[in-house]
Amino acid sequence: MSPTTEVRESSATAVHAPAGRRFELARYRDLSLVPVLLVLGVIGFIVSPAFLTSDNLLGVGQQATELSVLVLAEALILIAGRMDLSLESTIGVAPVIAVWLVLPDHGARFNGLGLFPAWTAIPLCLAVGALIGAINGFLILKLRLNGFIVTLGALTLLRGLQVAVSQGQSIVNVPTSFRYLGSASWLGVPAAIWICALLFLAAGSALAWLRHGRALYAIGGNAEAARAAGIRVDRITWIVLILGGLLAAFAGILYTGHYGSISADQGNGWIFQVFAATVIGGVSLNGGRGTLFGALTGVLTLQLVVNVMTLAGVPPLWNQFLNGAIIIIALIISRFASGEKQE
Amino acid sequence: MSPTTEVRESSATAVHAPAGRRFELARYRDLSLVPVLLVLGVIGFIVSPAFLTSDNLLGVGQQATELSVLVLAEALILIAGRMDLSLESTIGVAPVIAVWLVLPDHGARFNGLGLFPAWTAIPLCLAVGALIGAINGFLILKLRLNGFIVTLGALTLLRGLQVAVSQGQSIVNVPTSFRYLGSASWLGVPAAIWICALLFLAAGSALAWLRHGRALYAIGGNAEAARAAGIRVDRITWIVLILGGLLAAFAGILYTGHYGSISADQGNGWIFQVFAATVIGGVSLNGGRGTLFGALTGVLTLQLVVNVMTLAGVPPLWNQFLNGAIIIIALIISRFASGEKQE
Amino acid sequence: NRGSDSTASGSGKPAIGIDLPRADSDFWNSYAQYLKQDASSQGLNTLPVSNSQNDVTKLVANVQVFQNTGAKAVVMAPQDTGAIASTLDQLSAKKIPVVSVDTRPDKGDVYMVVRADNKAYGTKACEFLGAQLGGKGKVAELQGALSSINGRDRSEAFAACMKEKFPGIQVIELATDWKGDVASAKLQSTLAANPDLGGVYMQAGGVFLQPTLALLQQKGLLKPAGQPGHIAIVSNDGIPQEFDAIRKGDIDATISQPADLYAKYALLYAQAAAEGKTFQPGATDHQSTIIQLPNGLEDQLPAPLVTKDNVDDKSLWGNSVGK
Amino acid sequence: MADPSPVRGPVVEADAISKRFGATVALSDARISVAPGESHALVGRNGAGKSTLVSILTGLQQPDTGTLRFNGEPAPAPGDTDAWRSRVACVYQRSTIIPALTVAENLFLDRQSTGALRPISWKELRRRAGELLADYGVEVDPTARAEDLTVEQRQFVEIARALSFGARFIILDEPTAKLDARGIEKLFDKLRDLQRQGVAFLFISHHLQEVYDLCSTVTVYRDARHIVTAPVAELGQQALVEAMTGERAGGTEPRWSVRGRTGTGGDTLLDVADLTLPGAYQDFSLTARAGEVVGIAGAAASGNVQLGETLAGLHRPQQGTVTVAGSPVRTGRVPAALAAGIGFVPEDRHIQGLVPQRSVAENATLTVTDQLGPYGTVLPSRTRAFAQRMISDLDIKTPGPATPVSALSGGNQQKVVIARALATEPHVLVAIRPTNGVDIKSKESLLGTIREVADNGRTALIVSDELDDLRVCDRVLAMFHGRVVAEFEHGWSDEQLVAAMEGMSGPNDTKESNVSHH
Ligand SMILES: Nc1ncnc2c1ncn2[C@@H]1O[C@H](COP(=O)(O)OP(=O)(O)OP(=O)(O)O)[C@@H](O)[C@H]1O
Ligand SMILES: Nc1ncnc2c1ncn2[C@@H]1O[C@H](COP(=O)(O)OP(=O)(O)OP(=O)(O)O)[C@@H](O)[C@H]1O
Ligand SMILES: [Mg+2]
Ligand SMILES: [Mg+2]
Repeated sequence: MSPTTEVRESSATAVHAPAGRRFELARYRDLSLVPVLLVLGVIGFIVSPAFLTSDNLLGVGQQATELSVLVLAEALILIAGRMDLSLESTIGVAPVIAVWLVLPDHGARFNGLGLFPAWTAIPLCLAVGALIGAINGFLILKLRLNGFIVTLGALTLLRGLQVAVSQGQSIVNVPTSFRYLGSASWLGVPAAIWICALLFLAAGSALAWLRHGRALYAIGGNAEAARAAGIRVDRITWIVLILGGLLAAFAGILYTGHYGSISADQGNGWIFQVFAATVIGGVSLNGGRGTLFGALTGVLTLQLVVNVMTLAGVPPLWNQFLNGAIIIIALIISRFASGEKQE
Repeated sequence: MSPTTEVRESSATAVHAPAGRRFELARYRDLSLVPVLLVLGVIGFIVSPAFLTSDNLLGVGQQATELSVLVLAEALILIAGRMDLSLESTIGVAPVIAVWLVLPDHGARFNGLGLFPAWTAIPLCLAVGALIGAINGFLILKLRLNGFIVTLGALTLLRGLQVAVSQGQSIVNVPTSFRYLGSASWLGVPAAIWICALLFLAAGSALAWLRHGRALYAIGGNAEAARAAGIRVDRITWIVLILGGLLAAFAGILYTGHYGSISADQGNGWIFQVFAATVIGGVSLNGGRGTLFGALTGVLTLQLVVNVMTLAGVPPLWNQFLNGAIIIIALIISRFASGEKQE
Repeated sequence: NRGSDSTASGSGKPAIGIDLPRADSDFWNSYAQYLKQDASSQGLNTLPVSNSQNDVTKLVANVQVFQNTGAKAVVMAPQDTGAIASTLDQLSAKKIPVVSVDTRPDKGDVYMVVRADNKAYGTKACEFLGAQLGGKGKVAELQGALSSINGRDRSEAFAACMKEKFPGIQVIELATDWKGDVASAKLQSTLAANPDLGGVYMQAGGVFLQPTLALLQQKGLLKPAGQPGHIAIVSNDGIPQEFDAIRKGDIDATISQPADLYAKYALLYAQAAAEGKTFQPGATDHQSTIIQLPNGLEDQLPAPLVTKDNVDDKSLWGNSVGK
Repeated sequence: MADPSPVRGPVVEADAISKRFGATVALSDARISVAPGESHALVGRNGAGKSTLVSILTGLQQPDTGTLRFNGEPAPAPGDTDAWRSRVACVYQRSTIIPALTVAENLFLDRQSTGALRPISWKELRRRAGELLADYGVEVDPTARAEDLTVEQRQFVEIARALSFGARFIILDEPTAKLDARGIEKLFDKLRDLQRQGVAFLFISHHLQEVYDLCSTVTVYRDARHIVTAPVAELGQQALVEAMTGERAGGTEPRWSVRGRTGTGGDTLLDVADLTLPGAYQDFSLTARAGEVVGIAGAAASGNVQLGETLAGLHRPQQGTVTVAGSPVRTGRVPAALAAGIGFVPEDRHIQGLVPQRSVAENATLTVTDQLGPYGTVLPSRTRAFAQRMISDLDIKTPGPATPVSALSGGNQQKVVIARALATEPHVLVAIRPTNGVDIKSKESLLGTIREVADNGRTALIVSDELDDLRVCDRVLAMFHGRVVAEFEHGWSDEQLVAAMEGMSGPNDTKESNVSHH
């Protein structure tokens, strides 16, 4: 109940020294979860000597890969000022459709249509993801429907589509090419970790050093102004939504390889985690702010929490409670570490 | 001197008459789902003669009660420009805690603490709901945390709390007073329907004709302007959040009576439906727009869809797909019926 | 440096990692309690029990922790039978045997599957209901989630048996996503359209029992068994609430899914596995048979049909739990 | 004045342009032609279609009909932003600053690097930004985030950006609305500099004096139509106003008359003592009587706006008291200020003034919902009646009380804000820049309204840096860096007041009496 407005306090102080300091702080906003990660590391180290083994840490890393690809997609979309809830269904439905198009139409527990050769499974899966993004983009940008509800509808619809196509089964007999990326190891480290790191690096660099990457911040910050500056707002937004669908489909490929089958509820309920990770990592829900590095720390925080809780042997009944509590605590720390209100 | 004034949507008035007409249209925005309801009614009538029986319609009505109380709560919160995702957990955890405080500490399958007499179960439950709303309000308004993520964290935390307190069980031995409202019938119509109608009527009237109700629209529409006009923005927002928690707890009471026990995942996953119903009913996610009548039509639409699909015998595999499709279709209809972009 | 704290609860026995599939259902909580009792009464060395909240990715993460903390055997209940495949491969590469409870993984080596046959549940329910209705009428089936293997097995067996043995009975399938309120809503619609509904098959008593009883009560359709207008109800799980309902005549039967035996034999096989024992297909000493699977063995535990006649049988786990 | 070195026709020539938004006609058969090197003014009342023309000339929107040529060539294709930018640069009326980005990036948005695939060199960008800003004498750190800048600094960033494209034709849509006197001077110096280099301007402003100061040709629009184009020298101020309003101006004298301090002998209504808000203003004291209009003049960082907001209860001062009609007011609370009888017209109607999607009636009665029915109810009939009275009292042009306020023109929106402030029948009306962005006709009537408040035995405070606003005041306090530096009686000269606002305590003029309270 603050009676006094806090509007434009800063505009009263016309000086640049404080502006400079504000800026320094703001740069560290992306690092605000680093202390949380350190604390988790220390706790992990205390509760179990197994924590700091490369086995354990690589395990945590690989478990984080699929979620982090989704978080990458959502972070890009959020930075551009939009939202996509349907990613959590795309991660499941895109592989199912691809495999359904590819698998032979007889002889196995799950039969497909056999329309395409097996090696096309990955490109098809990515294409399906991109198509989903494109359709969402059409509904949001052309028909001007509310993006939150469109993608919420899409979330339900696509999950339904997956159930309908797969008849609710997990699909085990997927083509080997489809399974490779999620299960291979390169130089002793899961391939998925390398790929994820590469994706974050590439996208992070694009956001930091390329004009079209910077355009996302401009669009998310003030779409009208971006348009006035000559940025093709709708086109770029559309591309970002398509890219989001594509990344989600790619996460689906990693998931399939990692867990050995296309599971019937692959990604179900993940969108909450995706949002939690992205936002505690410092990406703004209102667009135009945040970095991929921050988002990555968000994923790692959530994943480490699960790991540490398991190592510590938290009573199963209290698992979920602690999960929620930690989201809120991380949010509080990130708010005070960055010193910024989150509205 | 707004640094980032957004584009204003509504049209302007070089010529006066057209603006008048636009405005008339805008008033019907709340009615934009009425054609959808009519179409559903016709389809229902065609697919089954049982559709238009009072048995069936009262059944649909009663099934809608708990969801519609949550929608009422969410609509109030959205109109005031906020969001609360944790309502879906409040509906479960508030009854569990109340019953746990009340039930005797021995002799039954689920033992409580026996701290209070049985008749206090309802007041306790409402108090717990209000307390949850108050805590959310504290985190959002005092600590200035992002409301979406705070209540997302609370959603997980509260569900976890329910699991921990109830030890994952459904609680069957609830006090009879607690079960009455959800199971009784008054004048041949389930009591819950009467109560819901009354709640919507009361809240709708308050929004239309009471100072503090009208203030919600001002706060949601432009909180700064409301503050400058002497409205106690934070206090009223806080009250609305508390009221939201209280209503969710009340929905929990109706639910318990209706389904005969406090089930372990009471309300789990409902928040998607709550948002879908509220937004296709014309309440804006950005605050300041929408009516409770519209929100009610949103709930009824979703509920009738399920009813008609069941009566039509839609293959279970396609149920979820159709559910999603119908959300999107209703959204499109509501967008073109109201003629307004939804952003 | 594996196994550094594997002797936490001591006695030099090999460490067993146990993952619970979920904490929010009566059945699985009973299972968890039996596990705890049995483990401590037998002085087993269990790692901290984890809970994968019905999410296979959490299960995999937890299993990885078991691996890293020196588990010599793992007990799990993968609710997603496909997505556990690569984890099973990994465990078998590390020579850690797996006991899978309740579900049979589609792929990957398992030491032993401990479960009752879900197809048998469906068939038993069908046979009982068909007999009750005399081979004609309408039956509503409250299914689980379509993506659940157990639910699907029950549905398929129920449908197949009805088609074959009781072609005169019309089955109305209602998908509920294991949600009581959805079940209630759909059952209500179905009752409006089919006032002559003669029976209900609930695939999970823990979820559907109370909502169904409350609905029938409200509609005045809850007549004790034997009276005209009684709707025959067969449930599944064997939790105490179902037994109460059978005693009162509200429902007719349930299939007791043996939570106690699940826990008991899961631990027994895990311990045996860790000690390097092996088993052969064939009859066992506890009224069950071990059968050979492509990827391991399966001990098919008995899942008795419980009716008014045997509801007070002390050996049913639902009669001994919780009190 | 202009040096028409005819290259290939006018830098821009728009003909028969029409544009509708739904049923609203924004432009109807309008035209404009700007010769090379010419500085061309475009004036018209609020909603005349000026900004719409701007968005068409800059390629943001396409006209429904009409032709557009640059330097005699057809306009580029709609999506070809690079081609548009090479022909025309623009300072838009709405801010196009992106708050979360740095100043440097805002300056070079979408041209941070030379190619889409070439990485941005941030060091280089900072250097260029620093140079550009130094060119305008704006002392801003290029790495500061734009949201941390003052409104004026932000406006200069916009201006610097637009001018830095090197276009030969530049549009400025009300660029001075957000600048104080010194800022305007700085801008004009720069523009004259560019003028000398042969750059052509299209300049939009509601300050007609600026038109006369800067421009050689003027075009008037009214009701979406082109009315007249003429050299400014041939069009007197009165004729210009007539062309804008379509009415014969009733003489140059405004409707109101200012009596000066001596003419007001009423009781003391407002007494402010030693008010201090750290970082904004210090030790402010003031006594105002019934019937008096007091001006609080001051440039951007003078603290006068914060002072006004403090009186309205938006800030809690560190020390000092406010007394209205003899009773002390609890500071820092809007409801307390309202109850004590302080009415408030906020600085920016878009931010603090209006709830855009709600109706005129609702906005106008937002402060008095407690008076519109018994037991906390708000009766629609009374709301409508109340609003209807306000609409006729203040002459608000709206189809009806139920129209959403966002559908009104800027001037009429501002009147709704004033209606809201007057609804409580305040003893003291605090109005911050009450005529901001409002056309000359509306400005006159708004100021008349404020004058009327005082004439009816109440007090008004006008917080502004616009001399036109301050002319209705019986006396004016000038603030600089948070302190009152001078007080002027009615009849001050522009130069003195401007000098005082800029902190130069001017030559000892008889009318200046240094900080004399009571
Ligand atoms: N995007 C839009 N949608 C609908 N109507 C619009 C839009 N833009 C402008 N208008 C209408 O077009 C007319 C002209 O508006 P414009 O902004 O061009 O006026 P203006 O001359 O710039 O006014 P001002 O002096 O207040 O800036 C107005 O009546 C306005 O309501
Ligand atoms: N995108 C738009 N859609 C609908 N109406 C608009 C739009 N943009 C502007 N208008 C309307 O155009 C009119 C003038 O717009 P403009 O933005 O120029 O306001 P204004 O009168 O100049 O006020 P200000 O100076 O505060 O911006 C107003 O009635 C406004 O509501
Ligand atoms: Mg304009
Ligand atoms: Mg304007």
